[in-house]
Amino acid sequence: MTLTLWYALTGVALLVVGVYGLVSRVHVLRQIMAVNIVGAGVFLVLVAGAHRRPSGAIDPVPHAMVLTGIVVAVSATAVALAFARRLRADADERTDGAAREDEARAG
Amino acid sequence: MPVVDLLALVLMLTGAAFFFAGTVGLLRFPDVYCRLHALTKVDNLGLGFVLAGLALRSGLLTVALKLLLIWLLVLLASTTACHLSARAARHLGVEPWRRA
Amino acid sequence: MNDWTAALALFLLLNLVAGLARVWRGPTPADRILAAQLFGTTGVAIMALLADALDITSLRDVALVLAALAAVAMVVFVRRVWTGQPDPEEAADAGR
Amino acid sequence: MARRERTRPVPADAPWIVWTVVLPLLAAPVAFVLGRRGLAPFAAASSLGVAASVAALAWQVAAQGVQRHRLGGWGAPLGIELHADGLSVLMLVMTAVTGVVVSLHAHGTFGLGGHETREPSGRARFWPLWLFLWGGLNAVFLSADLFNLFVSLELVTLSAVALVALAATRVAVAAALQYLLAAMLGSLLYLLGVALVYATEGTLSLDELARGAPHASVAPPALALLTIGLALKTALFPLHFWLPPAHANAPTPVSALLSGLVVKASFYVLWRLWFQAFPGVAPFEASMLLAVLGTGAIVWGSVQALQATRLKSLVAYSTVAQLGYLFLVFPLVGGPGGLAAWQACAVFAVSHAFAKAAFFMAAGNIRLAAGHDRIADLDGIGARLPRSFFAVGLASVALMGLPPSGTFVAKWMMMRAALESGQAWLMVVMLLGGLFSAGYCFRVLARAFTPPTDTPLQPVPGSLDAAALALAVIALATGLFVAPALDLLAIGAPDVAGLGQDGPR
Amino acid sequence: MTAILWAFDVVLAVTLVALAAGVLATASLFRSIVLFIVFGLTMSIAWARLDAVDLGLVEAAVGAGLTGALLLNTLGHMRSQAEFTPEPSHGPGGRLALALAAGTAGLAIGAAVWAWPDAFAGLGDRVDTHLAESGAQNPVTAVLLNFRAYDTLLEIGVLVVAVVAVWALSPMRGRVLDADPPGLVLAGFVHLLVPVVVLVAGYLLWMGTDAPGGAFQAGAVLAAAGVLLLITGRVAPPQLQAIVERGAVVLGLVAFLAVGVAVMAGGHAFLELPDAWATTLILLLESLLTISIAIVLVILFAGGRTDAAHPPEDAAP
Repeated sequence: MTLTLWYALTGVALLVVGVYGLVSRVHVLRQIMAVNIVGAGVFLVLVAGAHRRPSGAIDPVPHAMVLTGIVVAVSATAVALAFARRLRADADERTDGAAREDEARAG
Repeated sequence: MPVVDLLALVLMLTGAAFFFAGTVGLLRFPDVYCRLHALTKVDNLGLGFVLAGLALRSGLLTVALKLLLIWLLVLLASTTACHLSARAARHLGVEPWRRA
Repeated sequence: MNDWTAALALFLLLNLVAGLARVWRGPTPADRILAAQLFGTTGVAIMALLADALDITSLRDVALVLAALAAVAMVVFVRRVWTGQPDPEEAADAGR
Repeated sequence: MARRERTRPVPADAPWIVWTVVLPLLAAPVAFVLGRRGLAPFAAASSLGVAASVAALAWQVAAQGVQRHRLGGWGAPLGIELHADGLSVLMLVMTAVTGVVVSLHAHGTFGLGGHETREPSGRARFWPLWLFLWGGLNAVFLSADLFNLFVSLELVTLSAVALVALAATRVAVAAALQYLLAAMLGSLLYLLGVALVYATEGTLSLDELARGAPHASVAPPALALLTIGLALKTALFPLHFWLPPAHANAPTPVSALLSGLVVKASFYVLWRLWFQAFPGVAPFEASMLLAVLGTGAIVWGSVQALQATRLKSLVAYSTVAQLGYLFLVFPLVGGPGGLAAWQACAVFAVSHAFAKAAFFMAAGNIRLAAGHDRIADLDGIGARLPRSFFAVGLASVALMGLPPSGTFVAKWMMMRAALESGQAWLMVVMLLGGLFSAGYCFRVLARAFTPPTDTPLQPVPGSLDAAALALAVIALATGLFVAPALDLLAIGAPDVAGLGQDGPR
Repeated sequence: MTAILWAFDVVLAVTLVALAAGVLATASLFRSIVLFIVFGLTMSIAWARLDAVDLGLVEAAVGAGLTGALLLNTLGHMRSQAEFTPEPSHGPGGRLALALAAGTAGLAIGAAVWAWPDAFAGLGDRVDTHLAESGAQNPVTAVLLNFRAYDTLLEIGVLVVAVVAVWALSPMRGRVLDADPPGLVLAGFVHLLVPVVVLVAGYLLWMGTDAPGGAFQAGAVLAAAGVLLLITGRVAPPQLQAIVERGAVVLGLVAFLAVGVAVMAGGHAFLELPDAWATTLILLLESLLTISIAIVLVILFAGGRTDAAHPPEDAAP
């Protein structure tokens, strides 16, 4: 059970917990956290695989991939949270009648 | 075991002891305010000792100065956090614990 | 000597895990964010110890970043989240 | 070894393959910074610029064969390469033609303000996002690197989600959020597949993967993960839950772009992986499963479309159904006549893009005129909107797969390949699908034959109807231009016949 | 030594999975977010353990810092405006089926991971041979900004699209939350901390070419300083009305494209950094990227345009 295998399996475990959480929960904030946990699991699998060089050094390509992945995950999470805030702000407008206009257009 | 390493070890062990005290305080104390004491006072002291031990072990001035900067930043963050949460708790009417 | 720093890092990690109980139980939201604040400091200590245990000097930069951003979560919590109404979820918890 | 894997001197004429990706990615931030100042001329110039570079690249590929470009000057395994072969060029042309026409329609629609989106300056918001989407699509169709495809797909997804949310109604933002979460999960499953591939093959380049014999123990699960991730992003039944609300509630031109182009991007990646990067890795049963799911998509999508109350959700469900056709081809490609099925699928994808975009634009025009798009209440309005309903009619002909549309030729080739490889049931499914699409298209067309009533109608600007009509005519004309498309597809086509997937055992 | 580190790995892995399960299992949303912040912190320790210092830096700045702040900020918006609706989730039968399906999928992937060859160099050797020509000593920076610079270009595109998406979202009519001025201690804290954080960000940026660090780490740390200024009202949320603000957002992307195209004029391939100029170009790109990333992340934190501050009409005519 090398270091690589142990952290890769941890990544797979995080992935399973994340996917189960994403599918079974409904609240949007928790779904966003679940997707981030799935991401963390995938990134762990990637980086664990980069730790198997006989020379002991690391393989930088998966590290660069995961760095790009983290930045992409942050931007997607930020957009999802902005949408969640927008939905909540819209819920506020219910009181001042904008809702009826939505329903009318939505048909 | 050179003397410097021994001294560093002693410092780090006391630091760890303070961390342990901080965690016990966090778990055992009755209300928010007591836990604040446990948290912000003890863990800073603990961190201070650990970083002092590590500075000794590294033996480099640059590393020691960086660890000092880290300690000062954590001091700043902890005191502010303690003040903010205590004031907010007081403001929102969290009653301090009184011996029944 | 590295064994000692590694052992201490393990000890602090166990401390962190023990502290999680407060995050779980903490009656008021302040307790939970306080525990997170403690874990931030413990994280800085673990990172500094690992820098010595694994002989990776640049881990101290990670400790520096963690130290610099230790209070961001707390500040956002106090300014944005804890606006005072009784925490409905706590009530929901208590009700259950 | 040479100091650096020196790139072959850049081919004499300009690297259009690079400009096709760089131009939209450069125009988009400039459009964002400009805001509303001089938007119309800039938008026209950048659209024509990108379309011109796609045309130049198409000519270059047709004349000189597959174009390659080593980005950063590094060789395949270390660096990333762009490849343009027949299939990618056909997809690029599809994106360019559909994109230019739909952006004309969008320019008109968002100019009306208030109708499609509550935002007064919708145009200043549409153009940067559309140019990013176009850049992302071009990047997907040209990339020859597994991880680069991940980042390109992410660029496409995020700009598509932002475009859906442009409608700014509560329903649209909720649909955009569900779309974003489903697409994020799909991307991460795809990335896990990439991780498994890299961990054993040590390369991310599609060409090197195609040449090397993949490890038997890791390739199948890796391909399975890649397939599930991409199927979620392509909205293959039963993973299609996010598509109907997103496409039905988005602004009309955005729905046209999403249904026509965006879902094709992730399908294109799946197509590349199965038949070029991992030839013969997937067992025949797996491609049969995809065909069964495709059949399910056709049946489920069509049934939902037949019951849809709103015009735009009818068209959205029709997308779910038509996507099913693309997956019917997987078991055919291995067997005899496989190359014809492979080419037919590409032609179907292209002509469906034109037809679906035209249908969505026409539906949007009807909605603009009537103020709502409840199909039941369109009685009496149909007769008074001749241009819009004519466009719906033409688009329906193409969707149903009647001659002379490209869909007809594609279906014909697919059915022949199904017969040749002895899987006649696929032919039955295709015919059934055609019948279904006729069913839900006539639900809409029947409204044109109701006696006209005097309900007040909004005037529809001529440019909007012209855009819908133009694309509908193009959808029909593709049937006449299938021959040059097939020649184009022959460039760099994989030798699918020798895939080792023996037909039905 | 390895026995202790081995115990460390076991405890770390168990903590990670427990935290993930905790985040998704608790009923209280706030408790989930706090557990998620601790999860980000534990992940940065995991990266340290796997010799991934660059990732440790990004995770520390983003995972423990920004994402936590983003989530808390959104919870703040949500909590103050709408009641807490306990969410319906599938019945016990459905959950069991889901758990079984996810579990078997996990086992299949675990088996695939188990079959990995033990010693495997991947592209590491190839990166080492060309590291000298790449203009950067830190292999991760060399891969990010030279060997696979095209990936980073598209990734910056994703960041800019995220900002355009949030900007395109129609204005938020919710009330602005932190109208009241910050207390004395908080103002003093920010006054003291922000210069230090900016210095740390500059330090990380400068270290980037030779040691772990670089544009993303520096940008994320700078963004945390921006969030602090924003939260305490020292800086108004950027409304992206002015050209300068929008220019700063797209600065990194346009500079990257400009360098890539300019190089092509010299007969090289797209984004092929000539050896002599590689280091200076990498440093130039990293500096501009840091500015853009910091501004993008602050705008993403501030969310959509708030109606109260500016009329919805766009800038200029």
